[in-house]
Amino acid sequence: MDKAFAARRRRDLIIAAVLAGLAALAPLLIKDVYVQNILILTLMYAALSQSWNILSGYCGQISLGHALYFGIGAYTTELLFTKFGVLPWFGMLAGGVIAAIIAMGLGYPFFRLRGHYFVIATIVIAEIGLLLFQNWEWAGAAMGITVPVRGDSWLKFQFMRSKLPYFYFALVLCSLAWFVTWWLEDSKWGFWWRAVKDNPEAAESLGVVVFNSKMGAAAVSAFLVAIGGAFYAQFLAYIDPESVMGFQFSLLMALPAVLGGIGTLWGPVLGAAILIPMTELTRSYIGGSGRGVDLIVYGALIVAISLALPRGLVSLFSRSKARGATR
Amino acid sequence: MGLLYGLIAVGLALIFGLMDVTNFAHGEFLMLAMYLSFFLFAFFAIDPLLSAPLVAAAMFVFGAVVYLLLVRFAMRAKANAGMVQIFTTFGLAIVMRGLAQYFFTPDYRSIPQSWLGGKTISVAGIFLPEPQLIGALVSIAAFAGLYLFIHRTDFGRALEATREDPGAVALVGIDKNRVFAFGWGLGAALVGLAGAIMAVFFYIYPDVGASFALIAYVTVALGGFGSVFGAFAGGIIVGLVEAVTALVLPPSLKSVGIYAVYLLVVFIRPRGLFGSM
Amino acid sequence: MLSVHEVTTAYQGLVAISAVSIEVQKGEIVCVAGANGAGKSTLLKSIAGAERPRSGTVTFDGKRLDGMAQHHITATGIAYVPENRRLFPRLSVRDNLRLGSYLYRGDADREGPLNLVFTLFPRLQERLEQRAETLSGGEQQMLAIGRALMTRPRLLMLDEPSQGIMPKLVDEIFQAVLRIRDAGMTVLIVEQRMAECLEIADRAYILQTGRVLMQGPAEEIRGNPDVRKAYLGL
Amino acid sequence: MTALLETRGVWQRFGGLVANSDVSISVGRGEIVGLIGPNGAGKSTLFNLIAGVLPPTQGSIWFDGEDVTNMPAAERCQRGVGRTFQVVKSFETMTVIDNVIVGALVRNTVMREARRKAHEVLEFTGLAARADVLASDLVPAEKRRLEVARALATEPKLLLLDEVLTGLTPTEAQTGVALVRKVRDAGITVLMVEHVMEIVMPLVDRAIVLDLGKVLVEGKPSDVVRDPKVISAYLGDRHAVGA
Amino acid sequence: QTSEVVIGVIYPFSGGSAQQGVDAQKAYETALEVINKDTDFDLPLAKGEGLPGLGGAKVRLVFADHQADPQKGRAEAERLITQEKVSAIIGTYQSAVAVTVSQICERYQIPFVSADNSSPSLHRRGLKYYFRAAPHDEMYSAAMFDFFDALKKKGTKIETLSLFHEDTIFGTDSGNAQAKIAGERGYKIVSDIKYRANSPSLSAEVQQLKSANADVLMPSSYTTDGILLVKTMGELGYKPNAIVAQDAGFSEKALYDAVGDKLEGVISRGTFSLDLAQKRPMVGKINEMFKARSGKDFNDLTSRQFMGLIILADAINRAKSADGEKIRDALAATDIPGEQTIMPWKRVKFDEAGQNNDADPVLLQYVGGKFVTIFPPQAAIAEAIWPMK
Ligand SMILES: Nc1ncnc2c1ncn2[C@@H]1O[C@H](COP(=O)(O)OP(=O)(O)OP(=O)(O)O)[C@@H](O)[C@H]1O
Ligand SMILES: Nc1ncnc2c1ncn2[C@@H]1O[C@H](COP(=O)(O)OP(=O)(O)OP(=O)(O)O)[C@@H](O)[C@H]1O
Ligand SMILES: [Mg+2]
Ligand SMILES: [Mg+2]
Repeated sequence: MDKAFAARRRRDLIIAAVLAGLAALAPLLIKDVYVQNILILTLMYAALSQSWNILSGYCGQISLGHALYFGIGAYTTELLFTKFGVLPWFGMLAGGVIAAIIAMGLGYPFFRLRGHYFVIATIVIAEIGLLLFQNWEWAGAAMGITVPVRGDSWLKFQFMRSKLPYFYFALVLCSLAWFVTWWLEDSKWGFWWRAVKDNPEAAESLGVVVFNSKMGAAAVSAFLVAIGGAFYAQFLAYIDPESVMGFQFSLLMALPAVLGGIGTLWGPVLGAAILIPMTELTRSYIGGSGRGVDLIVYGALIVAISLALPRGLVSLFSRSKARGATR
Repeated sequence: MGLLYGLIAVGLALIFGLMDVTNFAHGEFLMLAMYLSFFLFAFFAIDPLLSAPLVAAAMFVFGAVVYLLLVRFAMRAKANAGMVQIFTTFGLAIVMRGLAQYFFTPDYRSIPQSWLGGKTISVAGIFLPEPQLIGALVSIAAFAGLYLFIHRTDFGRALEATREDPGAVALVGIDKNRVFAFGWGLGAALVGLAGAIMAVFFYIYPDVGASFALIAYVTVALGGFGSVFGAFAGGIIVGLVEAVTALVLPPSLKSVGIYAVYLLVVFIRPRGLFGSM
Repeated sequence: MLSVHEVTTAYQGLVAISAVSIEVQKGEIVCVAGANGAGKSTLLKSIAGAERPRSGTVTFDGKRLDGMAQHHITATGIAYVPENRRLFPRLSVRDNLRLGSYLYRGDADREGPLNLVFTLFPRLQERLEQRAETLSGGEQQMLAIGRALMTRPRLLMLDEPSQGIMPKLVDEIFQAVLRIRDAGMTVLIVEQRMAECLEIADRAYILQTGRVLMQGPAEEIRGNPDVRKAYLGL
Repeated sequence: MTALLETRGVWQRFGGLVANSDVSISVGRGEIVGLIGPNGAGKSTLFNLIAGVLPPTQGSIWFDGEDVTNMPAAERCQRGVGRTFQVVKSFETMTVIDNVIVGALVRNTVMREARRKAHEVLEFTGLAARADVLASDLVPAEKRRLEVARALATEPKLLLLDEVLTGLTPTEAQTGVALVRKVRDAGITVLMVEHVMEIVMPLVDRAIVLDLGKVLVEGKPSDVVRDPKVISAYLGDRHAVGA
Repeated sequence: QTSEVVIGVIYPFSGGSAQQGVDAQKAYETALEVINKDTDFDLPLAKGEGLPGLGGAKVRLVFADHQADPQKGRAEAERLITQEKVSAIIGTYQSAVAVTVSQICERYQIPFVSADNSSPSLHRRGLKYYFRAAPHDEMYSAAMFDFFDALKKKGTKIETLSLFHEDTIFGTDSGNAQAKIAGERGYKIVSDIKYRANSPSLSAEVQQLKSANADVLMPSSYTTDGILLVKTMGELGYKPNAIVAQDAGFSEKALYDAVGDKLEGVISRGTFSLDLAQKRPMVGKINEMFKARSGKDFNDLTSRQFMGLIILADAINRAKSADGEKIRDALAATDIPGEQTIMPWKRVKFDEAGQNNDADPVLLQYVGGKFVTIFPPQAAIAEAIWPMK
């Protein structure tokens, strides 16, 4: 039994390595920047969604306010860069740390809340963050921050036309998030989180300090999401509150995980791989009509997948888990 | 204004609060109701005030159908039922917006002349806009009606029981689908009332729901899930807080006040003001 | 009155009972016994409509029940108290009982059985306003039976009613079952405590791994040496 | 040597209802103590107080020579209090083995160790064959066994068992009884609630009877069942004859 | 020689401002008709079919949806450039999207014509491929204050102002510009209200405006908020002496359909006025063409979009090439006299930053169900009614 388990872990690791390797080769074949752009976004959302999955999927604390951490990552990086000349690489780390600290600070009051009260609190706090940035003159308020473009540079992590550096960074981020999840899955924390999700009272009786577990999950999750935000800011070279802290980001982080399989190792990646290209393509190729057909298609797909596969797309792959999904 | 938030929230309070089913398409229900009022006005020149019962009736059917065709299946999910509900209704919201754009075009509509539009009663220097006054009265009536309905009738109790354990109500001979379809219908009908009144003084376009949805959720949660009275109180508090913060903070931050109050309340009382769940 | 004919029920392909047939006559107390996982609960679920049989028929007073929605089955006069009780946890005891009579909400005398419930379980009367979830385990069992009685069943099906009940009350519950029968109802009980159950039962069935192993009058079963050894621990 | 567990004048009130009033009991090392009493007497409530789910309204609780009255549940588990829940609380989306690993992690922070320990406990409790089944797919009796396994995996000094042997045929119950004996032989003190006298009587060294939140009688099982107070409050007439 | 030149058009076609996208589409299609078909207007490229400079090549438009999201705008710009091989891009309504789209255009050395973005910050980023023929908010605001100055000289009392602007780029920029100029010219701002766009209620805000009761109310709002503002003002009984609006919502038909009766006498800045048809008949005819498509008259936005495409096409024609860099140079060399536009502008000529400083804004007053030009004097056909009714 233990052998089977170890084999499965090893198999996951190999599959991930192969996939990452294949992805790394993709730009050799795909020269079209539009497609590259979709790939980058897919990887980015896969990374974000995996990070979200740590807190919401594994630990069961459904957050629809992760845009806050995304925005904090983006803003920290760009404010440090434009105002103090700090290189984005350091800004990125700083953003991650700040986001993690804020996540824990918020966790203190929030983790007492359960169910809808918690979800709404997360939405609300992200909305407060958005409003504050929208009105914060020093941080550019509604104008946002335009990152001064000075030509290609790894040091400043900006590139004029080439998307490859961004692609590889997104790939690394996505792989990192995957690896962290993989590692956590078979760790003390991973078990505690799932226990907390399923039954906090029982977890407590088994020596799990529920509060600290949630804090840990929140910190890791926020840190990774903030790195994603910093990446996005560099990638776009322009940020404004609505476009990095809007509610839609919180949803977009959750959606791939939910469609792919919440609280699973592969769910967010799988979900992002399907959802993001679909979103982009429906908009690009049927959105120009101005009649909302793209929305209808997009929305209907979400409904269909949520209803047909409540455990997400991964349940198509693992029969044992699909068992008993619906009553 | 607070009572209007209350009126919008009351339908949600029924679906979200009392039945414990997440409805992310609440704003879109409101949008649909507003369009219904608008078209009844535009084509048949029926004043929104008169058409309100019609709209409510139509929305009742719509709500029940949404439950029977979609939500029923979302609730069956044994695995992460909460997420399935969130995203099924979220998908529905997107579809409704798309359909509205398709059929109604993205144009901004509004009802120019109605019996109430723009009329104002002035009492001792305080201006009370009539549509909002009527809105307030309707919402008090709706709350009172719903309160009595939930607390005094067997149906109300059946609704609560179904929320508690949808699988167990059959043990006492209750058809959970009938109860919930009725609940959704009723919730949607209340949104219909809100929409009809809103249509008098608000603009209408496919995305209009987004402006209200979050406030409605906060209102329900502030008052506490499972409590009709809570949603009512929540509405009033939200209205008051909004007016007060607009005086202290820049108006663009006025919702921060509301959100802060919500956070404060749940920090002290994790189940909202009057919540039972 | 109740006739279960060759019913097979499975959970995701795993057959829990196969071709089980039982009969219950009006006014009888019938006991179904068997080891853990023998399929006793599954049998009751199949009758009550909580699980859909894969094949076989269930008839009650000549009416086909299999395939009927669960709430309709309740309405035909079968009350089922499941193993895990399924109370409405955040509703009060009073509301739980009142919901039991939901089918009779128009009737003037809708709360008729309440007297019976309170005589059987006076404790419930003391706890009327308490939320069901805060009742002690035994009190919850009383409430579950009480709620079932409120539906005015002709057939009452109990799944391990003695579970978690103090000894004194186990006797009382079995006595109550007798009184329930005397009040005109028919009772089908699933029990582990066969000794006590067989004392009050008219007939009994023994299930083993999803099949009927033995059936007959309670006396006869009780006297069977194999049963004494395997199930009564004697 | 001091008792392993001691409650000193413990009270618990829920609004107007007194669930425990002035309960003082003590459990010595290596004992199997039965806590019995009518439904609603306050047994599970007392378990909750000992395990630290809620602090008592009044009184103090001592475990292993230490005042743990205000210690959170998780910490008490680390000190050696293991418990089961009367209304089972399995981690439904996790497999049986994973459920047990959560418990094992208290003492073994290395995953490999924890997993080995968990397998050991599953063998011990006879659940090994069900290791890879989701907890939600277990039947009630198995879930109760899982409760025991999980608690054992925390390597407790004191194990609180709340009606884990209900719903078993008498024959099956005998295996349960044997399991509890094995647990005690492994050096773990047991405090158990059980209503089935056929199980309790031969098993426990000492019985404490709670009634209406108070300790009614305490003593050797054979004495306790003869006590007229116990008979009238708890056992009923039949057992008066039987015992 | 290419037989067609492709131009990318990036607008919000879904989401909250989808209506603007759909209207813009109609405006561009009208311009396309003028360019590709033989029409008899005194506009560049009107006569004859297609672009004579490229041997009569036709212009083709590709529309893309940015959903008001800068990231999506950028992705679409990139797609249009690399996949659709567009020669230039025009857009975008939302200023935030213009920021990223113009960045991409700069990177790919493709001209970006900002047809209808009015944020002044846009042309101050040192971009080479950015062009805006229309005025920006500082020019508009300056015109408003010129107008106040003129009225004051005639003895009208204008001392206090209330600013009321939304909190996205448009409103913030506009509010800042107005506050700055007011300070310079000695007007007193008695309330400066920044509000959240698409709020469910503006009651509290209107109460503040009402108690400040300035001589002029200067709103900068999009349509939705404009409707709500006016309705709320009606309900709370606030009737300012004058409303001088920073366009957007206040030039939308939808707003007047909704609350027209309450807007009698409102003044909005603009770049377009149908009155021009009296002096320049082609304006009326082109408007009819547009109306046939959209059912609406040209407004401030759609006219700018129309003109933007004409100017861009003219540059492509002169560049005699579909190459971005050549088009850029041709755009930079643009010099179209005002008479050859449908706008009341002096001419179209870009400075180094790509801004046309000769695009004179006008002030229009809503009187008797339509807009009348009241300022500047050379374009005006009527005197301002002050105070409004
Ligand atoms: N929900 C379920 N999903 C999967 N299998 C189930 C389910 N419920 C029961 N089973 C299986 O069906 C078989 C019969 O179970 P059932 O609950 O009917 O037994 P039982 O005789 O009532 O046992 P007990 O004495 O434990 O109540 C068992 O093997 C069990 O594992
Ligand atoms: N949270 C609570 N709020 C109110 N009353 C409670 C609460 N928890 C328990 N009670 C009451 O306290 C009393 C003792 O309950 P407890 O669960 O301890 O009984 P018990 O001895 O374990 O009974 P059983 O043998 O039936 O399980 C019961 O009457 C119960 O209704
Ligand atoms: Mg059973
Ligand atoms: Mg108990």
